[in-house]
Amino acid sequence: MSAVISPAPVSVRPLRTAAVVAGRFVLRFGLLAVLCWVWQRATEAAANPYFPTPLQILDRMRTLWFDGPASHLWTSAPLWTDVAPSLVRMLIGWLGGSLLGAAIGVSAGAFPTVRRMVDPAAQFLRALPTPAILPVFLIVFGANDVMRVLVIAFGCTWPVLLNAMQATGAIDPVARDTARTLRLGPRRRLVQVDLCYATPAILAGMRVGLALALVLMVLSEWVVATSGLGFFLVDSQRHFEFAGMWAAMVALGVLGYVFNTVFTALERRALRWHRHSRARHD
Amino acid sequence: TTDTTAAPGSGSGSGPATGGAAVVVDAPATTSSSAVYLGARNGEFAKAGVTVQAHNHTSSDSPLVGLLGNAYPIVWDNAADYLLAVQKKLAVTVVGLSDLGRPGQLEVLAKADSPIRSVRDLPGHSVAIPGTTSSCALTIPAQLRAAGLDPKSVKLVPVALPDEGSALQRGIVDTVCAPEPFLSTIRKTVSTRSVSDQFTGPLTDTLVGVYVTTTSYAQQHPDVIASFRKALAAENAALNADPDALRKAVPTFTRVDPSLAAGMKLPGFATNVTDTAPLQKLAELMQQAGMLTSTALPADVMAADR
Amino acid sequence: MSLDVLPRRAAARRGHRPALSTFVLGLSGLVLLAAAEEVVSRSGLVSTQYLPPASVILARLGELLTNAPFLADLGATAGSAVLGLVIAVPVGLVVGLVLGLVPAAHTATRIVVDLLRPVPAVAIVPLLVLVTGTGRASVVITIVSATVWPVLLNTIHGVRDVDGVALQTARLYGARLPRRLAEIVLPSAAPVIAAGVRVSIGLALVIAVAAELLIGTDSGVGAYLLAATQGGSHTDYAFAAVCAAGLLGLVVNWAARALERRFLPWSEGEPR
Amino acid sequence: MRVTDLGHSYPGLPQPVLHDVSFTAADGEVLTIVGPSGTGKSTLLRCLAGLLRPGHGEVCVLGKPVDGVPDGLSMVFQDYSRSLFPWMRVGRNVEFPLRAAGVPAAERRERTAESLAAVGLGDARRKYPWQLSGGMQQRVAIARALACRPRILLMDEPFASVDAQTRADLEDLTLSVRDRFGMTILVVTHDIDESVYLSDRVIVLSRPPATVAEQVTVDLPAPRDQITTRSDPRFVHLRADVAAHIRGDAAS
Amino acid sequence: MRVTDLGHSYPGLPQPVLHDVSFTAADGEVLTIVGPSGTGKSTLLRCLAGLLRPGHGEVCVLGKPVDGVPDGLSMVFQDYSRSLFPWMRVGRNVEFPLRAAGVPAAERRERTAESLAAVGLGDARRKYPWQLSGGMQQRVAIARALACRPRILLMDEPFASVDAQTRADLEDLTLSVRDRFGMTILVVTHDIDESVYLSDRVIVLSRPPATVAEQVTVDLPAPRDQITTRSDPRFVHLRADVAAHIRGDAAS
Ligand SMILES: Nc1ncnc2c1ncn2[C@@H]1O[C@H](COP(=O)(O)OP(=O)(O)OP(=O)(O)O)[C@@H](O)[C@H]1O
Ligand SMILES: Nc1ncnc2c1ncn2[C@@H]1O[C@H](COP(=O)(O)OP(=O)(O)OP(=O)(O)O)[C@@H](O)[C@H]1O
Ligand SMILES: [Mg+2]
Ligand SMILES: [Mg+2]
Repeated sequence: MSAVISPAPVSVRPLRTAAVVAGRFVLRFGLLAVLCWVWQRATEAAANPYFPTPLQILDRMRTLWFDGPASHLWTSAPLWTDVAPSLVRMLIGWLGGSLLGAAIGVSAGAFPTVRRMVDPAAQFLRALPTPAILPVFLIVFGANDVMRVLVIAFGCTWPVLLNAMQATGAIDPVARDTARTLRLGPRRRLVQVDLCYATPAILAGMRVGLALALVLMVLSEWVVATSGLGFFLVDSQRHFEFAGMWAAMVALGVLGYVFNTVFTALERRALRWHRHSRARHD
Repeated sequence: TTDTTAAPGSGSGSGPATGGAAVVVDAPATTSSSAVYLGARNGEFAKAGVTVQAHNHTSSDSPLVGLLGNAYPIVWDNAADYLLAVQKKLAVTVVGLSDLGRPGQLEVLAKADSPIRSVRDLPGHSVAIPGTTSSCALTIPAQLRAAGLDPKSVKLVPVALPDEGSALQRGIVDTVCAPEPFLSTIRKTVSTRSVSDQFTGPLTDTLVGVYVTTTSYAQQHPDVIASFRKALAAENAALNADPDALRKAVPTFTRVDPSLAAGMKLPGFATNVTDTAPLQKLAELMQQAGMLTSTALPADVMAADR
Repeated sequence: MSLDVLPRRAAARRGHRPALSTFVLGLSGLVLLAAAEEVVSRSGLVSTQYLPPASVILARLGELLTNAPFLADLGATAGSAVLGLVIAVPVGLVVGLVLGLVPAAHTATRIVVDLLRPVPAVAIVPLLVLVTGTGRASVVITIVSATVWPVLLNTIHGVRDVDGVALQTARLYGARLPRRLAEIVLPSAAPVIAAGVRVSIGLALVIAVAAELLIGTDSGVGAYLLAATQGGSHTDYAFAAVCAAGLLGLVVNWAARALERRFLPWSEGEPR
Repeated sequence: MRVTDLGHSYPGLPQPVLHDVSFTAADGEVLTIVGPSGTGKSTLLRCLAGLLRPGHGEVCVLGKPVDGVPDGLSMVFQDYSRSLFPWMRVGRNVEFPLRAAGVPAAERRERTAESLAAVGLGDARRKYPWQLSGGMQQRVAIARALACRPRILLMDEPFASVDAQTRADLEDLTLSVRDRFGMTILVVTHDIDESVYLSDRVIVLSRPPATVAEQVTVDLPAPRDQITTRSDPRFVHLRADVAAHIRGDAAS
Repeated sequence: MRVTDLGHSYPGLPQPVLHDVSFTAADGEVLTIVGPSGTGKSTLLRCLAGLLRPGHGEVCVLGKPVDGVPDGLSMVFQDYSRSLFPWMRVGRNVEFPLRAAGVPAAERRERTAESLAAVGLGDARRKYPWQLSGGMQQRVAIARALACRPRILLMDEPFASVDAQTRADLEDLTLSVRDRFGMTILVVTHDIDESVYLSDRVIVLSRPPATVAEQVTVDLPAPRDQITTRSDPRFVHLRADVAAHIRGDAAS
């Protein structure tokens, strides 16, 4: 099976030499290294307490989260009690919101009536300022994990919904007619044709949503919270613990990077068909 | 409600621009910063030789951010917030003391049908506080300690002030700690009982607010500091002298309804605005609450003038 | 010119889906939403003071929408959002084009982009205030830092998604890069990019108000909200202001969609 | 199947595409439709399949007026490459309608394998459509339509992209499935020989607005054979007849 | 144009698709390529057009080895519907290569109109490709290739979707543009008659791995004509010859 569809262009390439590998490494990490160096220099020069140097931030991150015993892989308790639950909430909210967005988006793209009904309400909800409607979530759902997950899901829905709606609406008419003549039930057509057709766009929306989910995770922990990465961020800021605040921001960046990398890998696998069928013979 | 629909911010600052660039003071439009709002209006500052204009600080961020970003030369800041910043070596210094806590100004409320009746009943329950550096975060542990209870036995939950009422009614928290005018608003909507009055007993006259500037501004403008202090002291004294006049004036620069303002509990205002003793006392409270590691105030806590 | 099919096609579409029923259907969705809110509000969960029912909010909304100072605030927020978008969309578009077309550029910047993306725009507000003060600039920068990503990512996706046969055809016919970009890549990616822009539009309004709230600006819906909640109990007005922001989003999106239909008629697929 | 007075216009065209097209097809009949490029053959097929609501007239399939895709109907699209789902392997593409119809797994597998083998793609099951040549894709589309064993099969230029030999094989396959399952088959084709060879009746469409210019009944003996049938003098005569109808019309 | 030892494999296929394909085409020659479906004709054309880097061997066009798309080359894709740009009207689609080449506006318009008229679509200029029938789209693709007056024209089953009459017209059009502009033309086709009628030489590809099984030189007199040429006894003979090569190979 893997023999039939191994990614086409790669295997034809000559063996990568060490130089090529090194070159790619530099390409991949060069900019980051340069920026880090500039950052270090600039913050050293500015000596502004609001802007600690990257090294100070790293050190703070170490003492915060990687101060534990070797038996716990050097991770310290706050990592598991503060950060991990935040991330679990974030992932659940992101997945839930994306699913919801895909479901509504695909249905709306496939059935114009649904679209005309859902669209204005969706556009309205989408533009409601999150911090201002957090209290509503708070009142309705209470100050618990469910509320925070819902806030995240609420925000992640829109990019997926809009992308899915666009893609499903623009489905190849021949493919749609084919689906109709194959007499698929509406559910099968929706799931196995429209949804599949929209997957690339949905995944692109989910990628936007992934970063948004981290942001919303932080926001959701600004209300009635006493733990979590978001709470830690504002609390550090309130206590003028700038290294801690920056540590939280860097942690968010790193987490976003990790999630995105994993997501990209999964996406590449899932969309192999798409790349090949679109790019055909290049 | 009509005043709510008016453009916000527009009613905030109103100093007569009597020549020279105005010193814009960023201060929330509450009774705490009455001195600036009223002093700017009645010419007290101009008389002392400095044109002051009050700017309504509405952000939930510390006013020190705007100060350090050079958006405003002088800001009103929560005194605890200021001391935290000083400990973190931010280059800020006090221009003058602002207001002091008085009974009835800050209370802990529980629902009327709640079993919580006094500080003694608090352990094991949660209290909504407006922020982790607010006066509530200091006075609640202090009262618990005074009652021989473990301060850690009460869960302090930060809740934005406008949301405290709904959080209490919805049962998200067991009690709320709020200042005026929010106290009155909550009492109007939710049937509550007072659990404790924060600024009583030894906590009366706890320092609440200070006017802060950056050390560099203080060095460059000692004359402004001096004039500001002079006017502040005079204005504070005037405020203390005629509380009813203040109650009348409150609706003119805050969003508090006149009906509410008429019965409002007012803070005290520091007359010796360069006194370090209230700061020292606050630092001790903060150390007990675990917010500060040392009670030592830096030598230049008060900006030098002239 | 009489054979110009575009307007006719639009007319056919309208004939097929009458504008009236579109309006009625859309309105019914909104009404359903309002009804749900009304039920929650009146369920006794909390006092209607804290969560006013939709009927009350609507009445207040009516008041606000005829109130000049509030409209000025709404305008200020919309202005910041538009300004932010005017910066973010071209930046996202151009950078997205480069990253979508030049794999090396994408590889080189990927880590940095992925690291920056999840940093919450609202968390950098205090830092921004330190550097750029409490004015409109901080709001706009916050908006830009948040809205550039959907455009950027959708552009990359759209550019990579151009049909290989179409692109090869263009190459075959000797079209050089600028022409391939302008006539093949952009039109083909345009619907996807437009979807990204619409995500950004909504986000811009959300972030504008959030930033105003955090910065404590002197004008804008955020400032209005702060003022309404500061003195105590004007939640009905606060909710009405929030809804006004939502309505603004609805209107802006409707305009964006109209523009899209006008300029990207192929974006909703070929007609059936 | 009965088509009565079918008419259709696309918005923006000055004249209708189809105009009063009427014909019937008996059960088990093979009809071919020929006519100039762009006359409305695909449009006609889409109306028959219930994909397009005709502006005028009526289509009855199995006694019922068509409103939506009728049961037991399959179609091979002219644009075959776009009608295969790129995310499914060939086997799944073929199997897909069977799953939707709830055919049990074992039978599904068997029918898929059988119809792929019938179009000469027995070993392409595990490939993706985009790994196949144009002609192979077209044959997958045919295999998919056959695997459903429809009662009515519509094919729009189904053998356009395959070589002569394969084409002949597919023609014979078409006739054999008709015999085996008693399907009613409509084939649009541009190949006049093919139209005669395959069908019981050739429907000649005129230039747009298309009407049925002529129906040529093909009375060639039943088990047809590529060599003997095509060399039958009646075949040659019919071919000329159809060509004349197409051309004659083109000249008018 | 010279093709030497061309070989290509797609990853995942057990055997190469093309294997040592070699032939040459003189300037102004018309070559047709025939062979079974899925043998590698389209792959070969893509290699010639520089769209696919062959795994092995070399293609020289106008004396230079191909690396990227050579200048003065046009191609009609088998997948014509995907190769038209749906966001451009037909006229703009045809004009596109001319704009790219910097042809002045007046000449562009004229050449567009001319080549659209040549394929019988003179009045389709302001339509969008998706408003056309399959055969019309295919003709737009041909018109586009012709409008740029390439020195080398590759066409992949270019007349598969048009009716017999139009097909004959397009065949004659092909020959006339060759005469008028001296183009070198390579046509992939499945129609044996067409391959003989059109070309100076027929290249027969074998089953995969495809090699050149045979090159049949067509020595029919120069101004060809649908009626006289096709009834020429040499034509009948050549046709049988090519068919035998394809079949003979198919049998082996
Ligand atoms: N979506 C559409 N909008 C407008 N006109 C259309 C549309 N689809 C087809 N037409 C027009 O209708 C006519 C008939 O198209 P149709 O596809 O039915 O032709 P056809 O007989 O199948 O041709 P071919 O043999 O070339 O496939 C053509 O002139 C075409 O331009
Ligand atoms: N992208 C691809 N990946 C893997 N295999 C491919 C790919 N493209 C083509 N093939 C295989 O290469 C072979 C030749 O394909 P090609 O399209 O060149 O055939 P062809 O001669 O043009 O056939 P047809 O006459 O049916 O168009 C086929 O067996 C096909 O399965
Ligand atoms: Mg057709
Ligand atoms: Mg091919």
